[in-house]
Amino acid sequence: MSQTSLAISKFSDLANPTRFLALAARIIPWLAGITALCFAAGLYLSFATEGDYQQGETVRIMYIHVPAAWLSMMCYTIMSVSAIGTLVWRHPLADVSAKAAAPLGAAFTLLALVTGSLWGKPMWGTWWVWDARLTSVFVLFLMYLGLIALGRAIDDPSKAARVSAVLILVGFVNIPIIKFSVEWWNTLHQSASVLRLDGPAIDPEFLRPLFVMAIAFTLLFFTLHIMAMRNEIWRRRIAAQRRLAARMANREEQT
Amino acid sequence: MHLTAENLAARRGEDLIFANISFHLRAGEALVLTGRNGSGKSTLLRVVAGLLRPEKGTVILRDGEGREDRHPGEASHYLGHRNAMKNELTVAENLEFWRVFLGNPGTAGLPVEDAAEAVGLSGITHLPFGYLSAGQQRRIAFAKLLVAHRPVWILDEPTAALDASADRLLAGLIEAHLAKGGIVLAATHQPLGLENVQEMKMTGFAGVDQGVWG
Amino acid sequence: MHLTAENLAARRGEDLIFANISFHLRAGEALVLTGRNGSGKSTLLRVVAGLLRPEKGTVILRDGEGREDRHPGEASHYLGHRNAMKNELTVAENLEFWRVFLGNPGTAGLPVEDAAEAVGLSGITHLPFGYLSAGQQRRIAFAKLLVAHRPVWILDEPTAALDASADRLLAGLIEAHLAKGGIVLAATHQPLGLENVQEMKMTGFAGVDQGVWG
Amino acid sequence: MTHAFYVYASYGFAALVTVAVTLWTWNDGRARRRELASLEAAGIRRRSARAGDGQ
Amino acid sequence: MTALFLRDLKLSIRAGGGALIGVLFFLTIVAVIPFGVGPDLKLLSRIGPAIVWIGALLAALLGLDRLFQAERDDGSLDLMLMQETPLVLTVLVKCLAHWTATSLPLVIASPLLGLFMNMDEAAIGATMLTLLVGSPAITFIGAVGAAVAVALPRGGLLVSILVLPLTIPVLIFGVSATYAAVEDPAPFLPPFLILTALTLFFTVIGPAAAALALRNTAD
Amino acid sequence: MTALFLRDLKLSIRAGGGALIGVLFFLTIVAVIPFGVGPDLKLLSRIGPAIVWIGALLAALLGLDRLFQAERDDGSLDLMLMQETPLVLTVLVKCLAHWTATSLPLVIASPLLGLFMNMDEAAIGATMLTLLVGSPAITFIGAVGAAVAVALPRGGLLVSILVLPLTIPVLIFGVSATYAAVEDPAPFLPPFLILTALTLFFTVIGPAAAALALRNTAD
Ligand code: HEM
Ligand SMILES: Nc1ncnc2c1ncn2[C@@H]1O[C@H](COP(=O)(O)OP(=O)(O)OP(=O)(O)O)[C@@H](O)[C@H]1O
Ligand SMILES: Nc1ncnc2c1ncn2[C@@H]1O[C@H](COP(=O)(O)OP(=O)(O)OP(=O)(O)O)[C@@H](O)[C@H]1O
Ligand SMILES: [Mg+2]
Ligand SMILES: [Mg+2]
Repeated sequence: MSQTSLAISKFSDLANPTRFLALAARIIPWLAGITALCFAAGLYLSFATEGDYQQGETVRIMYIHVPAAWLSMMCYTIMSVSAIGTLVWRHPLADVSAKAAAPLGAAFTLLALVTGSLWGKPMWGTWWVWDARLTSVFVLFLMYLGLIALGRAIDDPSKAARVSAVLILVGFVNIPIIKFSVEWWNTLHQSASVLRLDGPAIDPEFLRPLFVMAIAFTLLFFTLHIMAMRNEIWRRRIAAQRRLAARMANREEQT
Repeated sequence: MHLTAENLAARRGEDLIFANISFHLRAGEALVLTGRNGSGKSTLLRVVAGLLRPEKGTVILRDGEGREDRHPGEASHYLGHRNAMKNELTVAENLEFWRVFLGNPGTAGLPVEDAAEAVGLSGITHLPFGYLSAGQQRRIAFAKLLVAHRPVWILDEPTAALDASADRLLAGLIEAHLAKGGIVLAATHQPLGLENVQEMKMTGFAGVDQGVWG
Repeated sequence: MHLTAENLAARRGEDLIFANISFHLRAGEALVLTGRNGSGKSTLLRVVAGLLRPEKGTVILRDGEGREDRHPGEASHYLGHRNAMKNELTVAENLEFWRVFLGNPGTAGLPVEDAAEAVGLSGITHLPFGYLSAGQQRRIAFAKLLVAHRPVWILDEPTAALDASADRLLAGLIEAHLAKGGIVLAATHQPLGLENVQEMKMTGFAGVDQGVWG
Repeated sequence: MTHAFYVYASYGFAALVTVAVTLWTWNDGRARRRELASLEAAGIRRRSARAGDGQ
Repeated sequence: MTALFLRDLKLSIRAGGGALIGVLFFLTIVAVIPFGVGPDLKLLSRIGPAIVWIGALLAALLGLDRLFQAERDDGSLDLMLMQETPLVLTVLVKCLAHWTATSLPLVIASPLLGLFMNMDEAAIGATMLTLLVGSPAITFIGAVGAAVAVALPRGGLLVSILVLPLTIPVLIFGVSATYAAVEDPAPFLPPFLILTALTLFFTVIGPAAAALALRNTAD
Repeated sequence: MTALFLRDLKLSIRAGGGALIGVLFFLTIVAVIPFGVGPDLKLLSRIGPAIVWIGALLAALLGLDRLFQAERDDGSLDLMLMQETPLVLTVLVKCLAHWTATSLPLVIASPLLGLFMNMDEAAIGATMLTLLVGSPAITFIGAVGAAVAVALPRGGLLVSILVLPLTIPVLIFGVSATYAAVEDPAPFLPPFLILTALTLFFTVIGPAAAALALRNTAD
């Protein structure tokens, strides 16, 4: 027993969750603080700026719709990178990262969908149309839910991680489709006007609050992601210790 | 040809099933695994066949010339608890499929009828596999080892459900394989009736592994 | 209680597997079937269990009072080659299901934990059944006979995949059942280690039956 | 409906979702920490912690 | 019998993460359709009920064919056949469990899908009602196919010929009852009553036929 | 490899109902839609290609979830994993066999359905051509889901949920190529070429991902 645990401790040096926990404990308060500040500034800016002459007040929806939409895609990208980490390097933190990100991604996608809908009613006169952009985002939402369900359906965590990783990677084809759907199909939706090769085509008046809000949302995402990863590590640690305790109890009974 | 396992450890779920298992088999040698139910015999065989990733350690098959080091999986036949046959196809169709699928053009195995003959079931190759009795199914699964040549045989309770005469038949086939320079690795609860084999007793449960999370 | 079979004949596909099989078992008696692979042991057991229609003959279970003549199927436990357990459910869930599903309100069986204890596997009832080793699965399948009471046990190779200690455990449980006035009908290739049993050797293939067409 | 309604509905929903996710993560963390503490109290220690004790 | 019901429910939930799966599946299908037909909302709302019904049919069929095969493969079927409880009852309970696990969530989620397909309230209500009443019939018909699949291991073709054509009347009356509720001239009650009658009919015939087939299993 | 192809073909015809189940399911869908749209022949012929495509998509899903699960259950998967032949190739061949058994009959039957839906010759030809080119992509995407299903105790709905969203691009280009062939302004070639590219893309990605998943689920 002692020699096996000795051998295994070598493994744990490879990818040390304990170090991650220490790091997380240090940076979470800072991240949370900065996030709150950014939100305060962003909210102030978004209500202080003028409305658009064309869209009126509703342009303010942009300041949450667009960051949420960006984050829904970024979150999936992060999950894909983690998936590569799981499959190629078998890094245990990679699968924790992917697992923790999925519910957050689902939340941000839901936010983008709902705010988009709320924006669509006054602008397009309908809550929902089945155009390429909207549907591909909806598909992204379904994929998040599917991945969460898959994670629950397989009870061996390492197997679940590897299988989900394969699916995450295959599903990545959806991200370019979302991004470029407005260019490939002519849709109702606005085409890219901020993240373009030739610079933003938006009035800086709107750009400023948009960027502050985007930063705030991104920081929020990272704060929550690190917290969720920490929770997941704790959860696995608890499971490991419970098992150990059960085995110890069995041993004592038998001897 | 040498089959070498060094310091193998494997895990099922979160428990370490065994640790520090090493063995070395030369051409013509056999290793029989024994041990209680749940002691990890099947697990070890699956690790050697490459179907389960070992937690630690390596398994290597060295060619006669000592030149090529490769994983034994590709050079092995694996006969598991399940027979790897389709109930809907006839015995002949099943065996023919494995003959073509497993066969290397160079080293051919027996034709299907001869293989069925060798396990004592030449008359019933036209029946769907699902119609056979438990012992007949097991024999046909064994015949699969004969239709394509592989130097290493990995057998998990090959004699389950077999009658005494089939036991002897199988022992004869295994001896013949060894005599031709093959290697056999078998797990069993009843003596296989082979002479001149190494034996290893598995004890099971090598300790709880906390993994990286503990 | 009497279990009587008279002039049984059964057919598989077009062939008559056996004919003119009769036996008579009183409470506390056991009959062990032996014979080559494919000789019809499983077929006979399935006929007695009512899962296969006999070509000819009858099987009757008479109550102690000789009053009620009924088919033994409903009063029997049948342990076939397959374990009748779901891989996805835990051992406890599987056993609990069969306990409720098979149980008559009147004659209760053991609680699940006690049954697992009786086959020597009390520690692992929380694991999904699919995670157990072949022998552990077989033991749990046997534990199913304990969770609900049935006077007749029909066992098809109960000791397949079991180690020696489990063999003895099972023999003990069967003896206990007989001692309580049960009836046991078992097919096997290895001696079960029971005392005081009748034995019947199946020979297989009683000849092609011309049926109504000949 | 006025445009303000859509704006406030959006901000309201965004606030709802972010707050809900944050609270959920936070609560999950607290529950885990409590479980760890109760395990610790039951005398089950981590390997590294035990090593630290000089065991 | 409750034990059997609960076990089957547990099995189908373990398999795939819960009742939500059925709903998710439906959502996915509905998300796929507009891509095919195009984003024309008028058209969508018109074919909406038909789509919802087809989705329900597909969801019920996926996995239904293994209802008894899975039991046979692990030997549980033998034990069920040996019991004193009438086999019809066992089959009925298994069907109900399957319906609860796969079709009921769809019925409950159908209003949501109606919204997606831009259907109005009356149509949504009618779809939900007809689904609730009609979907058990599909399960019961499917059970006969599943039982035949066990009895004839090589009867794959037969099963599909048996099941799909039989479901067509159910589908037709289900869909036409829904449309009758929306479009004025046609009365709602006659097709709806026929649908109810069909379901009742198959509730009796389905399990009985399935039990008969199981009893006559090849071995 | 031919041996594997033939075996899988034989199996799906003997056990799964093979060719007919897809065609029948297809027919069922086509039989029901007119009830939804009403007897408006113009409209029917307009949505015809879309319906045929959606039917093909759904029919391909039937039975796909057990592509590898059946192999796992009887132990054949173990032997396939051990071979020297790249696993990707094995997966590819199994997919091709599945496609031949379920989707090819649909392609062949599609002109018949086109007639039912009152489509004209150009539309029928275009539907058949796009189906022929596009349907393999669906099978290959489905194979990824089927490989993932090996890790699950049972397949069923979850697999379809994971797979369906990914098939949407195929559906979009398949349908739009068909419409482009019928309606003059839009050119046929660009969407058709994209469809071809998609199929080629998934022919590579699908089996590779499925093989990766299979390797990672083995225990
Ligand atoms: C439910 C409906 C909607 C969804 C799912 C949705 C989705 C998205 C997504 C995913 C993006 C990020 C695109 C990128 O980074 O290239 C985005 C950006 C954007 N959306 Fe929406 N949207 C919806 C409705 C609307 C509506 C109604 C409007 C306004 C009329 C709108 C205006 C914008 C604008 C201005 C951008 C920024 C484009 C850029 O600068 O790249 N969206 N939306
Ligand atoms: N449908 C069928 N058509 C023809 N023969 C069949 C059919 N089904 C079974 N058989 C044959 O019936 C015979 C009896 O099988 P059974 O399973 O009863 O044998 P057994 O004595 O239990 O053998 P084992 O010891 O191998 O379990 C076998 O020879 C088998 O090949
Ligand atoms: N996923 C899992 N989680 C926990 N334990 C598992 C898992 N899979 C297998 N096991 C355990 O692994 C142990 C080894 O099983 P294995 O099949 O190797 O035993 P065996 O020696 O072949 O036994 P038998 O003689 O019964 O065939 C068993 O105790 C089993 O319960
Ligand atoms: Mg074993
Ligand atoms: Mg037998």
